[in-house]
Amino acid sequence: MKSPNRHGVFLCQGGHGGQESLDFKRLRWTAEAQGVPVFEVTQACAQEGAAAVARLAAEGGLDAFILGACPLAGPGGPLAGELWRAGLKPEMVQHLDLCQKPLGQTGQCLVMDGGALALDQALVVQAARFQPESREMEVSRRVLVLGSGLLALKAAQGFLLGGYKVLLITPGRRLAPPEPLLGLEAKLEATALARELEASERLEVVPRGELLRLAGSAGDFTVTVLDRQRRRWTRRVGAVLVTQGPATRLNSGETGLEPGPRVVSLAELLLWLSSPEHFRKKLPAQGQPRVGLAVGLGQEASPLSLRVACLAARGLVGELGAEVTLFTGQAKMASPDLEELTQEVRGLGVVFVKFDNHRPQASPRPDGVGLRYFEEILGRELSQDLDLVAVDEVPGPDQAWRGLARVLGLNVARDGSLQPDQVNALPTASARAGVFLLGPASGAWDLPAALDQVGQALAGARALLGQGKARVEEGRVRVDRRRCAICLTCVRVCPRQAMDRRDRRPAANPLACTACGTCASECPMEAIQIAGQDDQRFAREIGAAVSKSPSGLLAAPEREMLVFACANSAGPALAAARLAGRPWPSGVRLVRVPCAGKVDPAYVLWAFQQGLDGVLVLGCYEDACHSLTGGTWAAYRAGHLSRLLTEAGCDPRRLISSGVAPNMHAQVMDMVEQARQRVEDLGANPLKTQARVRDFLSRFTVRIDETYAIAG
Amino acid sequence: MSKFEQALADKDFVLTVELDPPRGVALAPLLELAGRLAPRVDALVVSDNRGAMPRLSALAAATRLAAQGAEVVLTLTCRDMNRLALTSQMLAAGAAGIGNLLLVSGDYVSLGDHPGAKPVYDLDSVQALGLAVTLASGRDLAGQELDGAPSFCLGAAVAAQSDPLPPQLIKLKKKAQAGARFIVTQPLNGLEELQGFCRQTATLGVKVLAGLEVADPGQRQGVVGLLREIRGSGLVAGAHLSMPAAQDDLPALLDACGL
Amino acid sequence: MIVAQRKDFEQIKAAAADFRKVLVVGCGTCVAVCLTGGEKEAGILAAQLDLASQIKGEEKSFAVACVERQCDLEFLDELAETVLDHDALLSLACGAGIQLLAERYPRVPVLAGVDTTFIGINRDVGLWEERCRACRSCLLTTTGGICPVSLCPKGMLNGPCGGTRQGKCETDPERDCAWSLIYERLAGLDRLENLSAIVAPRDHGARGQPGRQVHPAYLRRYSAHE
Amino acid sequence: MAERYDPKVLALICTYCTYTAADMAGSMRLQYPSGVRVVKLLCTGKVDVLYLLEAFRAGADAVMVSGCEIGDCHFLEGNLRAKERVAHAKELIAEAGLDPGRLEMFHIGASDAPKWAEAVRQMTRRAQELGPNPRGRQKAQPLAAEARP
Repeated sequence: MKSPNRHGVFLCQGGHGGQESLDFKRLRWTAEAQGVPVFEVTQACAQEGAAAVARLAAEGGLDAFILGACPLAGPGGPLAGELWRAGLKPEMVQHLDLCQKPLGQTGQCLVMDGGALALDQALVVQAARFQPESREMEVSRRVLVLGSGLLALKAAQGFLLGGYKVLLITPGRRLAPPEPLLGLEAKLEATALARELEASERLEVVPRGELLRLAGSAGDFTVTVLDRQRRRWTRRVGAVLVTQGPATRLNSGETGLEPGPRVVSLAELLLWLSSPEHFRKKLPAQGQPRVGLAVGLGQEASPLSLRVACLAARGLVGELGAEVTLFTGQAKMASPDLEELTQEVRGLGVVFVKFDNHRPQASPRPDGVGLRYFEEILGRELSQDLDLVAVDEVPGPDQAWRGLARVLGLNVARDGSLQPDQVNALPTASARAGVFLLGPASGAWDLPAALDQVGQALAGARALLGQGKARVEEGRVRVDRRRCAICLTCVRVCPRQAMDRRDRRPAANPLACTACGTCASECPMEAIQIAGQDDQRFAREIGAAVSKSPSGLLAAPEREMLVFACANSAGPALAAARLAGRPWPSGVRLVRVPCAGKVDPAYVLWAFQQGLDGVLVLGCYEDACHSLTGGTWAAYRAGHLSRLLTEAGCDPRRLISSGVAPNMHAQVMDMVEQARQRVEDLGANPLKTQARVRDFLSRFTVRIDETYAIAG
Repeated sequence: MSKFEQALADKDFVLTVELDPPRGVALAPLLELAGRLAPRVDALVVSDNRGAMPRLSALAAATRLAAQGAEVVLTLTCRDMNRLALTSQMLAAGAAGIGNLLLVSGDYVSLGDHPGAKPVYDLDSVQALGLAVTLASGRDLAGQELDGAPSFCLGAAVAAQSDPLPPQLIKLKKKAQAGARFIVTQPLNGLEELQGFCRQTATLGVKVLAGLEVADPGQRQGVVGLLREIRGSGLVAGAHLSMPAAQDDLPALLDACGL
Repeated sequence: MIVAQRKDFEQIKAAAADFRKVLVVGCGTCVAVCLTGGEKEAGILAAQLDLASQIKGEEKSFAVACVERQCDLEFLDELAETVLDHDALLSLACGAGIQLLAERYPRVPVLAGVDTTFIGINRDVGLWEERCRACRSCLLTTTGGICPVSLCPKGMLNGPCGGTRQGKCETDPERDCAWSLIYERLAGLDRLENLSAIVAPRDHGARGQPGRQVHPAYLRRYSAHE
Repeated sequence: MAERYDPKVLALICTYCTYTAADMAGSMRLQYPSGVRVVKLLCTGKVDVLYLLEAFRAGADAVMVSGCEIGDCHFLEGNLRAKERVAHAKELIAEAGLDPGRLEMFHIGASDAPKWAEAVRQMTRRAQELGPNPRGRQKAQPLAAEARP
């Protein structure tokens, strides 16, 4: 692990260097308290002094430093040139004006009132500039694909072309089963593709295999497979693509349409239609076939179902001259061209029966289906005898699918998919980094649309795995083994399941970890720290947000507020607002966090202890959090904090949480202003004066150091 | 006010004897014995599975005794009943005209002959007294109004010779607060035990009955003497006699004491 | 921590009698600390069972596995493959761990190898003492940090019963009377007034059985209304 | 006992006392049964209950643990711990169906070669009386094979 960047502080003593003032000592203590090396120089505004700074910085191996001096030593001074000469970059210095009266006027440099606070803030910023060292990480170039058919084969083909190995576990015996929704051409394409791929040495097919276990994390999974011969073996894989979906059932609701020779699924009907002669044999020979199509009679149907029904109706009328009635319950129309398609089949003579409150009742017979229903527009009972009824499908309560989800470490959503209800997961990401979802597994029941996902998933997996070596940033998330109690909270809260367990204790997989900090905030042992975002830093930022000027003790205190801003949403929004010229309200201090999930409940409590009057947490909207669930965890904590504050006698309205989107620059400053207004109305934090007096008195607390050592 | 409570108030020295219900269904001998004892004492105290050994229900025995006109103190233990069972037993006692209750924690089950039984102790004796007072006020512990409230003179037990004594006294004070009118001490060995105890309980406002037990025939003379001493000392409000091994001899013991 | 003790060997042997391949599953947390169900004890039990079955000439095999905690599904997942090779799982975890193991692998019979005894403290190597009954209504603030619920056999809440003998319990002359200890502790702290108020009967059923506890921060996550 | 057999006795002994005694027994030409197999441990405190069970699983007919005299342990109380573990293991093998007499703890000082010889004779005699390890020796496992010093 790389050592953190080295920082330093240079303090200019002015021209004489003589007696140290108390204020100067306070500067030194401030820097020392944060464990930063302090160098004292004289006359950094002059050539000689600047040269000394450059030399010391080079000798100390510093990556960055703060120069606390008068404006004469600032950017216009001689230091930049000296740094160049010493082979260092002038950007490494952060100038901090600490001197009230530059040398010359009084012959002595006076440290500004509040200089220590300014230095404290500068140190916080400097410490947060963590630049992680990147390293190469070995990843597996084998990919596991679950499923069969065109979707799985296309994905496998993509990986094989990219030079990866593919482990393909198919639920059935065939690599290229029929593709009813895509018709005969797709079936032919899949068959050809299967033949082509089977020849590849880098493809390993496990027909009727079962995935028993997926251990490890992105880039370095270990899969345990049970094959058809009940043999168990393991492979290392870098990523997993799930292209199969849950088993489905007919969406018949309470109509009595049970699967049978005369009641089939729409997909099956399409499959039959691909061979009309074959289809004819399934129906009574004489007369015009009468076919009913049903969509959304149970739960609401997807646009795909209606589209399939229309396609089937077109085929039935066109190819077989059938008499078709389309029964619809609740169905989504939100799909391009669906309106046109329905108009088209209406034109072909297909009868539409729409149900709002009623449902048909079916009585299946060996030679057909009798359907009785209440026609809501006509307002009367009707009945129809049909040769065949085809019903749309919805995911069924599939235990096997739930079992697979468990093995993959994912949850089954209400639509049967494994994808979190989150815009940032779209189109193919899952809640486990390195596992990609396609087709029904991602909620896309529309196969053509699912085929579009193949490219996305390939790109995602390739970005993750690279060419067998991935560049990762090391040391962003540190787990202190001595503190860790192996409670697994971090493993459970990590939105991307990046916490791997090696050597018994959790460790963040840098390939999967986004350093959102949710784990650090939830860790009950404070064992996890995010580099540059550690608890100490936030403690200091909170401390620095409280005005410590002695004059504040006398004047009526201004309201002071802290804004925690998520770097993914509130951060950009606030930056854009500032660029647009919105003024920043006084008394409000901004603290950036990588995700609202990083806001530890302790930070909020510290803030109120320190005397801040209000805290505003600006995160993403819950279903748009860039770390998927970071905002969700933050929301849990906000509720908890309200209770804690109430219990402690602090008005919980002082804590405000809001969701904001990155493009809401027009609104975000209003949010801050409203929060500030609310805090204004609530009055001063009762702890404010106490905290200030305590801090003010600390200035006069004698610290024993060598300067004060008693002679002798 | 029960006859026994009246006696506590009026008499200088009350006398109770303890009777164990039979270990079986033969109740007649007990009824006969009680018939002989009742006129000679202020109350018959019916024990409840004494020593954590099951016997015929104390409530059933006490009901029969009360029916034949005896003044009865019904013992109920917290060991065998939860608050529901205690409530119904107390109500049954009230309905049977039993006006006195002695509420005790009860010896632990491991001291009896069913050591594997599950001990209840849902309430402790202080809380059981509270329950009886609540019932007497016309409500049960859930606050439901009773269809007719019982009325009890309540008693509790104390180990006067306990070491350390102060924790016993703290609890005794709670018992008095909770509604105990009289206190029965565990069997005493000598007058000294009682002297120390009584000095500390004088202010509690409860009547103390000195417990005296003849565990085997050899102790009989000693108990007779001790009773005389206690009575003479004027320390307590009365005495409670028991002969667990041979309660049929209780009349003879009373003879020997000249009572 | 939770303390458990190994069941009688005959009982374990009888329970395992119907199975040919038994996996003894230890637990690396509480039962390991109380020297009852950790990896070592699991190994000893497996060796002992193996010895017993070989002496009887039975064709049986016993294997050992140990997970960090049997009361966490994540750790039980580690056994997924091993379990397939066995006819029965003999768990040395506390009752909670055994149940989760059985829930995680419903197709394999799970046998209990230990009796969970109490929540207690580590007094010395090989010596544990009960200190808590998880009664959900802690009185320790007023009782000087000595628990009458777990240390008094009768669980008296208002003071000692009449069975105290020289500061010992009526059930066992070796056992300290909890209420004597409480009295001494409070007298030493000069806080005897703690005992003056009558303690109301305990609420045995406020939240019903079995227990379910939600951290206040996650009420929203687990509340039934959402 | 219909058939004579040479019992296999496994001895787990400590370096400081018993091993010295055993060594001396050799140089003193003391006679004792040849079926004893010695495993030298630094201290009998290293004896694990599992070792003892494994020894019987591997087919040992008797197992003896021998450490220093009580109070003489170089590691202060290793032999006391061993004594407790042997007592525990006796219970365990009894539960498993073996006579606990097949396992014994001895305390033999460094100079006490005759006591060592006698202890081995005693364990061998016991094993003779109790008969072969009922578990049988046909599937002897590596632990026994590697157990020779």
